[in-house]
Amino acid sequence: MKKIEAIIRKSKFDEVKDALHQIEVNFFSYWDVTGVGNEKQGHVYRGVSYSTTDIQRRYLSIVVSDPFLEIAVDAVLKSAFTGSVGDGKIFVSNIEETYRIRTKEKGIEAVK
Amino acid sequence: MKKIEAIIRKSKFDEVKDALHQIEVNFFSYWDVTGVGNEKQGHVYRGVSYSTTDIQRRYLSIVVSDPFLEIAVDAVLKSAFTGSVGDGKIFVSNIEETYRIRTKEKGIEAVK
Amino acid sequence: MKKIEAIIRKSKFDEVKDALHQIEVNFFSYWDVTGVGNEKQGHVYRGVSYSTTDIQRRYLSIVVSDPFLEIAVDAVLKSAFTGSVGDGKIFVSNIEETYRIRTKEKGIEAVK
Amino acid sequence: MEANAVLDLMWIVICGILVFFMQAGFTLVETGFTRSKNAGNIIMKNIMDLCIGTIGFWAIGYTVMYGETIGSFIGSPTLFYSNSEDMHNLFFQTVFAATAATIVSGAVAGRTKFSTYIIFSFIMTVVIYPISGHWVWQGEGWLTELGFIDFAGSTVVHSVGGWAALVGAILVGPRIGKYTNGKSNAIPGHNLLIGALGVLILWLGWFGFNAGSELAISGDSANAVAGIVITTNLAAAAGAVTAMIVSWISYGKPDISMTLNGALAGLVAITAGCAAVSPVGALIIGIIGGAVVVFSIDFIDKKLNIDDPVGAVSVHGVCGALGTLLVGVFATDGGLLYGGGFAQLGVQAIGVLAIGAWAVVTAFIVLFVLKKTIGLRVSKEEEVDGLDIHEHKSNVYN
Amino acid sequence: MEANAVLDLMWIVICGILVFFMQAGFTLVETGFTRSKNAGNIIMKNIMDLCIGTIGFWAIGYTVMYGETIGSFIGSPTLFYSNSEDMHNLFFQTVFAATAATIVSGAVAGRTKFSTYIIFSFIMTVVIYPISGHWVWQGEGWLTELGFIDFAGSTVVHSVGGWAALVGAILVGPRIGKYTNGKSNAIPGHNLLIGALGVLILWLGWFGFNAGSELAISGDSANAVAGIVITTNLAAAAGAVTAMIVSWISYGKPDISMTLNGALAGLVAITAGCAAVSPVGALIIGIIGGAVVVFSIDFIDKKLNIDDPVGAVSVHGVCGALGTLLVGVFATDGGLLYGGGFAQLGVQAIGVLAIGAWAVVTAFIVLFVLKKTIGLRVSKEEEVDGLDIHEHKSNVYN
Amino acid sequence: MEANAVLDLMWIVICGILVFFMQAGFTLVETGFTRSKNAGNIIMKNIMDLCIGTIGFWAIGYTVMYGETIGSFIGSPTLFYSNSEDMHNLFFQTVFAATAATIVSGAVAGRTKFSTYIIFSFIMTVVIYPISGHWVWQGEGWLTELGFIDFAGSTVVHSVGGWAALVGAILVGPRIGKYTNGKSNAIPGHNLLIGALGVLILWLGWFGFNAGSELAISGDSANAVAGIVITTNLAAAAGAVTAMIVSWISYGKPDISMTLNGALAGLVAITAGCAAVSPVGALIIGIIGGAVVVFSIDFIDKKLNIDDPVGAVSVHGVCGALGTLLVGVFATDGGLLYGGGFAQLGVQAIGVLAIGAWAVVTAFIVLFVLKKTIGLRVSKEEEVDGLDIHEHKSNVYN
Ligand SMILES: Nc1ncnc2c1ncn2[C@@H]1O[C@H](COP(=O)(O)OP(=O)(O)O)[C@@H](O)[C@H]1O
Ligand SMILES: Nc1ncnc2c1ncn2[C@@H]1O[C@H](COP(=O)(O)OP(=O)(O)O)[C@@H](O)[C@H]1O
Ligand SMILES: Nc1ncnc2c1ncn2[C@@H]1O[C@H](COP(=O)(O)OP(=O)(O)O)[C@@H](O)[C@H]1O
Repeated sequence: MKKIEAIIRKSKFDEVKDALHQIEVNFFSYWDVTGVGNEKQGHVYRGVSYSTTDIQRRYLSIVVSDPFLEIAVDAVLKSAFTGSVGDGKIFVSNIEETYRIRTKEKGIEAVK
Repeated sequence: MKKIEAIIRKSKFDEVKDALHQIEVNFFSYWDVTGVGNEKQGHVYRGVSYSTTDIQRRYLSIVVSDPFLEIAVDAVLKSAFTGSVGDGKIFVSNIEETYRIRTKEKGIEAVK
Repeated sequence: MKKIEAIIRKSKFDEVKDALHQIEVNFFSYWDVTGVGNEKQGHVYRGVSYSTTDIQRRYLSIVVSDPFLEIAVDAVLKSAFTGSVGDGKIFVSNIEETYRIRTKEKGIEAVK
Repeated sequence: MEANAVLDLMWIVICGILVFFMQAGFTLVETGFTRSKNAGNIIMKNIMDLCIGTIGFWAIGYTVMYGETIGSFIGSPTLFYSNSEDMHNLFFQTVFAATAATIVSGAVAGRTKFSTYIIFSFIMTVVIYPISGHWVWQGEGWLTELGFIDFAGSTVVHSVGGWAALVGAILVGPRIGKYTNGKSNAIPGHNLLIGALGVLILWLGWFGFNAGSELAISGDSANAVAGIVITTNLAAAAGAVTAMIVSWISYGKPDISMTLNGALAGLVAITAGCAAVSPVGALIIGIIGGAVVVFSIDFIDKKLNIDDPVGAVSVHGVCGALGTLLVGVFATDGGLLYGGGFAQLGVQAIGVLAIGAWAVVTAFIVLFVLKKTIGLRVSKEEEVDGLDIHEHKSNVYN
Repeated sequence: MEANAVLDLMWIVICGILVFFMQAGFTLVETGFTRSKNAGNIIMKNIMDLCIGTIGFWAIGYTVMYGETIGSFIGSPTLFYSNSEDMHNLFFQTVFAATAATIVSGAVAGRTKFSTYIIFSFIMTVVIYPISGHWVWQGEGWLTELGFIDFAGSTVVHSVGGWAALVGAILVGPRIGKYTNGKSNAIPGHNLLIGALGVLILWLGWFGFNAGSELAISGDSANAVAGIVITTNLAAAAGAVTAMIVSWISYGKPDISMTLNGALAGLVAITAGCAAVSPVGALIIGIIGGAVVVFSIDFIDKKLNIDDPVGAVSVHGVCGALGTLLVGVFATDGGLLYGGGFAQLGVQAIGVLAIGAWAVVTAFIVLFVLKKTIGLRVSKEEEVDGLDIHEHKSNVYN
Repeated sequence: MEANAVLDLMWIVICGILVFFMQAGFTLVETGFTRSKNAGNIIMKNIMDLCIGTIGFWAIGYTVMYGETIGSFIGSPTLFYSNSEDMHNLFFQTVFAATAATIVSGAVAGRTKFSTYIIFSFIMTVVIYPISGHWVWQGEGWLTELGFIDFAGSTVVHSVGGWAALVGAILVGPRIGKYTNGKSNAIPGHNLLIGALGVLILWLGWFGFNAGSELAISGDSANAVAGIVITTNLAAAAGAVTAMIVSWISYGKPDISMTLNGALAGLVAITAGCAAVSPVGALIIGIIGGAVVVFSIDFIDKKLNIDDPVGAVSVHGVCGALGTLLVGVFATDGGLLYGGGFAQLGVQAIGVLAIGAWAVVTAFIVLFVLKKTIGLRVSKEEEVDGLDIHEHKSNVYN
């Protein structure tokens, strides 16, 4: 099994979610993070203008079985794309074992 | 060393924490995430009823030394269990190195 | 590529960020977590004093190319250090592939 | 000044201060019931409604409304009103005008250009609202002559705001993602506690709104004022309870956002008749308001697919019109149920329709021109990212 | 109406509006000091206390309390009170009744069934509260005849609410996880800033609560009103400072939640005697209230293991009783310290006990019957997940 | 008491209650515009300002300010003021004193020791504020004799607070990370919605602040009161609009925090002249205040590198002084623009300077002594972690 971690624009989340549902990836978890990267955002606060690279992003953690990896990555790559700096990253890593707590299933069965 | 990522019901957190403490796993980090999965939750807002699979969950990240892996996974499996859809998942992956910032210790020493 | 996960004191974040910027690690994501560990914090609420090991921490996820690993870890180790219990941990794990969504670049190119 | 006159002036000032506070209520309701990424924009709109309203209404709007009548249609405007013996009335009417303007902001929240909104709000305060207000409240307006009753402004203030909000919501279009193939999606508000506090502050301010509209407290007005406080409170309570029960039946659970809206619906509905109906009448008007608002929100959202994030059209427009009509039914003096026949009801209908038409037509003209010139709506990107970061380079929560 | 009568009516209406606003204060205090997952449920309970209270008290409660006495024990009820010359009093008493009911919701927060709560709140407003209120405030009640003094309701409003809260907290049982083997665990409130705002709003409303209870402002009442404002403010301040100091000594740091509770304790304690004591007396009553509330919260929580999330029993019950007794000590006319002997103190004790017993017994009967029929408590799963999602299918924060 | 006297007393009490509520406004503004980790500490400081102010001002401060004059410089103090015919004035003045003290807490937020702050706040309330207040408001003070006009306290209350805040901000030093090599870094407030609510509550309270300072409403005062309400409202609106426009031009976007500050700046600036200027004059004073506050905040922050997290020095100190001077320009009776020559302006300047010097010198002495003894500032670790957890062992948000 592989873990796909995708850091995307918050505003692209709905599209990414739909894209994942379309390829039947119906399981994942997400949360909001602050991302530091190339993108800069202008802010003003009480007369101090500043631009920051700390930008709100959404972090998706999606564990899929190996055969699903490619299409899932593809789906995110396409749906999260705008073309401007700050579209985000996808990281793939290995998951050694998965359990479903409710059924105690292990492995492939557990990520379906 | 292994990393155990457990996505559990928020309401089960206290029990899981106790279970971990009992087997002397006293180090971990957690945060709240939104999980997408099998479980559905009914909502109403301003007259629109809808059911969503986006449900608040708690995400635990527990790094343990290899011998502890099994009992830690077991502890979570048992304590997070209710039997209804939505109990969550456990993912195990490999950690190549660990450092304790305070002492600069590495490896096994650092996760104790 | 390697993923460095650093769990640090919130109050040390600015220093860690500066240290990373100095070694040209300009890409990472972070969020706030609750950490359970050795440190204890005294609280009082409505007459109940209690001490908790659940302490607010900041979680940094930094993916770097292999040659950068050591200096990045070093930078965090130094900048996050206070010497008191609760300085936090660093975990290193393997990342198999990285994509930059904007350009579809893969691998080393994508983490720069 | 003699003690009774002082009493009246003092009462108007105190009630004006209470109505002023409703601005805080609107701000909280509108931000609480929408998403956090637009909260700063809503704050700015509400503050500007108040500030521009204050300046514009004093500068010209007040005399457009209350100046000597020109053909029972409009007052003769004079600039920078400064009659030092009438400042209490200016204040009281100013905060009313700001209320009418502010109603619109909730309905177009989350997608409207800030600069456009400010221009519209200004025109609303100095033209649209004062002219129709003149018809009813100046004393010689044509609706007054007909015998139209709108004691504290169910129609004059709330409906005008509500119908303008309707036009705005239609012209600006729904928020991205609100409807998929005609199906309405819920976009939950980010902080219902703040919304609830807003509702309680509005309820508080409404005592000033309604009881202050007596414009006196001395002599016979004293008991009238106390009676208004009771009818106002009863209608609000009845509206909330009814909306809760209806939502409980419809969705299986007592719904928080609907219950809160029900209280507001009861308040808007009783505003026209608060001085003309009995406590029992107020209770029934509140019940009707609380029930209608649920169905109206449903209908406007699910059938018409008009996106009104805080329900301003239903609460202020529909319940305002309804409440005005119900005066013709429940007025203890002249109402249908009290043997007055259909006469009053007919007059009420004329007023509701005339002012509704006025608000719809003028708001449409203004907004349409704005749409074709500077544009009504922010870019897709700005909307998705949130208005706060693009329109104000700020986040509300850090 | 003559100017002095208008003044009195106006004062009562204004104070009633201030007391009305206390509902917002209670809502904020109760939500802020509990967990976010139940915030919506608390909002609904508070809104319903107010709405059902408004309707119920008008429909029948007011005459149960103030109707012609039947044996000095209860008023003769008439339905749908509509004396148009007494609407100001109806309003003022309505918001008082809503206050008494609302006190209970904090003590049973986080685990009580919504439907059960609503029924209880209704009975509280139309039966329990008005009957004991009749004894003291109708003018011919048996405690009035004895000479019992409870000017603005330390006992009549707050203690009644507090003792009912105690019974509720016991019968419904502690929240899951609150006690482990008799050890109390802290369950911190989710937003102390909202809680602090609530306390300041309550303090604000209390000026109306106490100074409005003079029920007049003309003639000699004017200075009395001003004096009440001062005693009220001093006692609140003294309560907060004292609670802060006590907490500083006890826990090593000045505690936020205790300091806020101290202000409320001072306010409750002075309510009975605000018109009878000197500023110095008020200061001392505040100090006593502020100290006692800390120990009382401690005792009820750690020794009795009764789970009262917002400290309603200590603040309203204990400090209410205490404040009523202290009138017998500090009343400048007849108090123990002013040479009045133990007579007044004895009468105060009788009143406190009689009304306490009444509240405990009636609340117990009602809640016990509800427990055996529809049940008091939500299921374990609902409680753990939060009442909002199960009882209202909503989240407050999105 | 005769009806007119009752009216006056009632008005003072009502306005005092409104001013009291400003404490909630200050609490919200100061917490909203700073970081969440210090919110609890700010709550405690504001509550203690109020509580200690209430006790201290009654115990001694009131007579220091209003007691029989000793050389036109200070009142003869008597302990525990208890003239039962003057309680309304005591109340009104108490909430004013609490306001002056509370201004300082915003400027030193996020790094000041709680115990030190409390001591300073006490001295501020019983010594610094009442003495300079005596010069202007007691009737026989030396500035009164000169003809100095500060109707409701632009200088007496706001500037005194603002200059003390300046001294505090300098002596305690900037927050860690605020300046790097002379460059100012933004430290955004954690909840601008709460900040905005605070501003609206302050604006609400300001009606009491200014219109209550008439200290009467009967007879001729009635129209004066209404006029004050209008000038106050117009200046606030003009201040907000101006600050928005200036920020729009300067930063390319209408800035939320600056707009909110602009409203406060307008309010502070009009406070001195609210009864002396025309509506047009008020508008212009508000415009000047709203523009100046933006540049002042900029200057103090970026040029002087003095860290004032909520802009208290600019809003209260600078705009307070400015507003006082502008009375000499815009007073319809005696102002420069109304043919009165430079006389009044000169007197205004003397008053502003004298009271400014007084506030700076006394605040410096007190704070310097405190710095050398118990210390002004928390440890670096405490500051970085947040004052809440170290000073109060609590988090505001859980
Ligand atoms: N090496 C990394 N480790 C962790 N997060 C990263 C890394 N690189 C980028 N990110 C995340 O991706 C986001 C987008 O990256 P950014 O450089 O701004 O845009 P782009 O990928 O278009 O160049 C960042 O805000 C950050 O959250
Ligand atoms: N493949 C996955 N990747 C990441 N998170 C997952 C994955 N599968 C499940 N989860 C998390 O586990 C939670 C529970 O899963 P769910 O399917 O609802 O219940 P069950 O495991 O009982 O079938 C989800 O809400 C989601 O947060
Ligand atoms: N094995 C672990 N897995 C996940 N997080 C951990 C682990 N060990 C420590 N942490 C995180 O590191 C933080 C600091 O650790 P702690 O034991 O308190 O201090 P120290 O490292 O100085 O002994 C903890 O609060 C927790 O967030």
